Amino acid sequence: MATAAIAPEREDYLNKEYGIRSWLLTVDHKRIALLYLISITLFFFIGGFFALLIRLELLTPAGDLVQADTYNKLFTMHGQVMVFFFLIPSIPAVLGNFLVPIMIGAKDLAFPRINLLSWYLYIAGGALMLYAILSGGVDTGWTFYTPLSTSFSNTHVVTAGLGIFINGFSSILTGLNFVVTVHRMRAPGMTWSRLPLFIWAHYATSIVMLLGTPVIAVTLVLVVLERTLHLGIFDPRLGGDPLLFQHLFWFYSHPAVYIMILPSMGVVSEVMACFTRKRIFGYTFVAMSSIAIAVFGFLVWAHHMFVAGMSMYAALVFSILSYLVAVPSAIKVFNWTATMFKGSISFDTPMLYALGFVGLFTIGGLTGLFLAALGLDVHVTDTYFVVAHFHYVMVGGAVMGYMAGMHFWWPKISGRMYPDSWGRLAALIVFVGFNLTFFPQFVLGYMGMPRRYWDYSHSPEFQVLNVLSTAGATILAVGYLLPMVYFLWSMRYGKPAPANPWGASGLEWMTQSPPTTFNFDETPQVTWEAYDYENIPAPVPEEAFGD
Amino acid sequence: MSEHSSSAKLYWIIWGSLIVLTFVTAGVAYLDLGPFNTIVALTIATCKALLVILFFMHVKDASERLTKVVIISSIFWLLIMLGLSLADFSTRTIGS
Amino acid sequence: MTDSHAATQHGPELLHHFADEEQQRNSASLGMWLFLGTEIMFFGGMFLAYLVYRLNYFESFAASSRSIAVPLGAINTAVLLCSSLTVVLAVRAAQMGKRKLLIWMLILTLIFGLAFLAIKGVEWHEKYEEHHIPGNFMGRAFDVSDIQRDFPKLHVDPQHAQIFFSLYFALTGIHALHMIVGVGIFLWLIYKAWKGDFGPKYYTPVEIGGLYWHFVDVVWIYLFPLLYLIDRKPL
Amino acid sequence: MFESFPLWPQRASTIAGQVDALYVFLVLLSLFMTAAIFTMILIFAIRYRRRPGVQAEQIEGSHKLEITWSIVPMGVFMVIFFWSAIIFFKQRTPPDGAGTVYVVAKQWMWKLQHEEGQREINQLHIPVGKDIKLIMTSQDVIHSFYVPAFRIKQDVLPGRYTTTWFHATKAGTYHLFCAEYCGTQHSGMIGQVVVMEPAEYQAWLSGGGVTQSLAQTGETMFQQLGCATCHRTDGQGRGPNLAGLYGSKVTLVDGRTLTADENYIRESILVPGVKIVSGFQPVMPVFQGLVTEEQLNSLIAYVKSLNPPPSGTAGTPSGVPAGAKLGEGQVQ
Repeated sequence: MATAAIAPEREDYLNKEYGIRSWLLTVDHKRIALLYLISITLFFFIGGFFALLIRLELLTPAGDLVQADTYNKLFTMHGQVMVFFFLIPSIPAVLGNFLVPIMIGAKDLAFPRINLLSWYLYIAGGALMLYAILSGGVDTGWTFYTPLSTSFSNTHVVTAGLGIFINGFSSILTGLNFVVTVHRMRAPGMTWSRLPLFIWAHYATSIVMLLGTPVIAVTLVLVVLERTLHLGIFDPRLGGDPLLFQHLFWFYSHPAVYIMILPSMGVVSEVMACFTRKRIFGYTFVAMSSIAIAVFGFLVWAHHMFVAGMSMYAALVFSILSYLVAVPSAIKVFNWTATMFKGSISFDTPMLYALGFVGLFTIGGLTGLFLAALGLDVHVTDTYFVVAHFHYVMVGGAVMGYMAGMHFWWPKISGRMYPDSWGRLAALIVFVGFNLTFFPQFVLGYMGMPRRYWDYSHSPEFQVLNVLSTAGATILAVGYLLPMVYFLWSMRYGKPAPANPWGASGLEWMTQSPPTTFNFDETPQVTWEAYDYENIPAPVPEEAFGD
Repeated sequence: MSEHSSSAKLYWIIWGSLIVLTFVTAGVAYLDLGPFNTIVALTIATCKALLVILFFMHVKDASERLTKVVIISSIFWLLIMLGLSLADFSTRTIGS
Repeated sequence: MTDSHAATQHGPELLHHFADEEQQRNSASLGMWLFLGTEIMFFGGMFLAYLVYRLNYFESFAASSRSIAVPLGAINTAVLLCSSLTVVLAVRAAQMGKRKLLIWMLILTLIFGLAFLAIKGVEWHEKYEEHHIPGNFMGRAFDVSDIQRDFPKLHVDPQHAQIFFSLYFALTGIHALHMIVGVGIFLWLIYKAWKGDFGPKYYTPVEIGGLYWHFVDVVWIYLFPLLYLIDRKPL
Repeated sequence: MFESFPLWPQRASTIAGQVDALYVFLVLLSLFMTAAIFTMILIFAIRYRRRPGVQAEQIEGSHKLEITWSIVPMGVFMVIFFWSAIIFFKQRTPPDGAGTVYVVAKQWMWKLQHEEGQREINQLHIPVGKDIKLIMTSQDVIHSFYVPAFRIKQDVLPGRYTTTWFHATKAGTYHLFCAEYCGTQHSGMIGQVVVMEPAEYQAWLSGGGVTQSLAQTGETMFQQLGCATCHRTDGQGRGPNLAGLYGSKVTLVDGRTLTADENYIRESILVPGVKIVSGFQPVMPVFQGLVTEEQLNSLIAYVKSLNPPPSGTAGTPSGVPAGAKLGEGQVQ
């Protein structure tokens, strides 16, 4: 097992050219995807490290691990790093960049150089964010609520704000690239109804990136201007209205959660279809529900502000619209479950993560109904209930989807197979650790423990649940470390991957693993419908797996 | 985009009407039209914007349907943001 | 600020990943229109702030807007409209392969753009003189006593006036920033036109640069009435 | 059954029961849906696991099924929406004649002023079985008044009043938390709401060594600041007559009409020029920065006390707190 399996020497995008220039100046969408993979993994572990410190602090009611303002900086930067530098770029920038061109039979994205610029903007934003973290951090909460962020905090709000502002343009340009590529560069025969659902999901995500991100860009510009020049736009003492900031902030930040979850839904649709050997149940409904989520996602933002002092009547409007946006998500979950009916299901690692996604996203979605219910939201908002809800959707949903995607396409990306038994073990650990971490927080939330509390010694009865949660967090951390280990291991020692190890349908499985720089020798002609699994032989088990 | 470039005369006419509309809107502002001042100013501005978009940006003659969809949806999204936010700001004094 | 005229190899050579000319040009224009969509939302955030505060503090907005000269604003709008005309004529010249006309039109656009920025500088300087810059910019504390004196009939609250001027400088400032980027693009277009890169078969960069410029003009078309002509009725 | 391992805080207000009923319904609905999805997945996983020689059967989908599992969730959601909207309306509309407590939130403490004049820090003593309306503002950043036992939460904004109300049903001491992140000691900005039997509350009231009710302090402030010179009760003054102002309809110079609530009175004191009552000149000086939040609360309590007291008790000129019927004993 430990001897390095020698991959047959064949030209592909990895061994085509070597050297730092070939990576830092590449315009090949696959190499840019790998650059993104490395940078977002770095930020994932920074954010994860902050999360562990927070959980350690909450092990005991009294604030005894770190000082109060250090704790405030920890949860602020945990939020900012995870949301802006991991969750939003993760699947679109890594799996999307790698796969969107290949899946539609194109040689590359529509604007390759803008794709590289998008990565450099991400790195510039990330550098500013790291500088803000290292030189003292930010203590305003990831939401930058005013007037705390504009006039009552003396931490690095301007640096972090500019970092996120620049990073916003990275996701705008990624979204722009995807929309133009899907419209303009589909291979002959690849009609809209033959597009893989992964592409539908990324098309919907790009709509949200394009139309939402500029609003937080301008909001952060106004916050930075207000902090430096003492204008009065959001400062009530100078006539401004803090609720205006919250409207502008959440107008982007709620659709941003759909940027995070829609790509994972695309991944799960692909994985579900492949490992049940079946066409996704109700393909058009699942595709249209991605677009519906992206569109309706823009109408519901003020359900984050029900108790913030907005008018009662507007709260009614946003609450009923929030229930409207829950329907497409429910449709997707039902369709995935129905896809398994009469399938021929095998439980490789990607399938385990996909099933985990469906389960946890169901709980995340259902608890969303608690928060959209006005009367209940008054009691549970800003408590650990809402923390548990969004972690179920983001960590249970988006990160599980990301893991499913990484394990499903790793053979195509690296040309190597990873050890599947380790993969399944890690999936199980992540599932158990996740539930142990975040399920107790639902109960904590309804008990009334407010979020962002450094010390809760006034209510020692919360400690039991917090200890469970911290225990879960450590298991989750182990679960996330394992894949990094065996992925790196597989780069060197993994069995060379065949072109189609899972017997999946899709143009990306018809090129070699890893693909050549221009993906296809000649542009493919598509004559089959999406997911025509009756014409694709299931993989013979022993030949497909590494160990 | 436009294979056949329409004659320069059309552009000069459009340009002329834009300049005229500019001085009209500046002039009308000094008249007292009660609540209609803002509405008139905005309609003139929208006419000017349409002239520029349709003729100068070749949206009317050469570009295909997708470009029109992108323009209309961007403007619609702006109206979503303005409209739904106003739902809060305008009704806030009623229910405190 | 970037834009998306990626297909600018020397000469009309087709980029490797496009199937044909048509696909390459349509992609560039679709990319630019999507970028302009994001710009609409970018300015939209400030327009929301403007709308909310104009509804709540109308009189202070009206009085502060009266302190800005309309003639200069109208001339500035006309200058920008002229630059839009020269851009359209430049695109037409490129399509018809008239290289000299193309270069002249691009230079004229540049001159009009710089003229706009100069007039904008004059207006801002005037605001600097009258202490109307919010906060205490370079030691000159914001103060609207002159506006209160000029328009006794309108209730001018210093804080609400400061919000107007904050939005005035934010909107016109970010618009001017977009103008500066536009000037940069047109300098580069002049250089490539002078090198003879554009012709009837390949003029995408001129067209894309033109779209961007027209968009910045359309934003000003709305800024002019919203900032200058809030309420000019005789009091 | 859950005493040692509670699943929800005590129910100590009228609204708590209704919120918990909706919560239990939603928990049951979620358990049912999660169980349904999990068992379906489990059954399909076992029944249709990959076996050699068995091909998957391609199913296109069924519009009928898709329509049903769109309409049915929408219907259930509408039920939840209306149910929760009713509760929300109750939570956001204080009943008339509720006793008032003025809350001033400051970076990392709660300051409370009773109508009878008592002032408290991080403590709120209230009688059981009485509607209490909280009129809250903040001196710096956004805070949030959260009492889990009453199931109420309302952000406290600087620069304006936000209100919430509750009707305590069980005596006891309950947690008071700040629920909106407000800086370093956000987790230290906590307190207690002490709900007492009416008799006990009376003892506490009179034991506090308090001389003046809030309205009386407001009246002295009203005189000191010279408000009385313009706002005369006989209506000849340059300012509008304030008797009966609170809650009445007011028409402004530019024709707009609005009801005079606390926010209107506050804005008219701090920045009078913004809303001038029709028929009056904008001559009132600006008091922004000259009056602290506590003084402002007392002025507003005084203006409210100028209203003819609700029918039943004999009206007396200003000075007697409007909440006279709060406790039988008169506070001297």
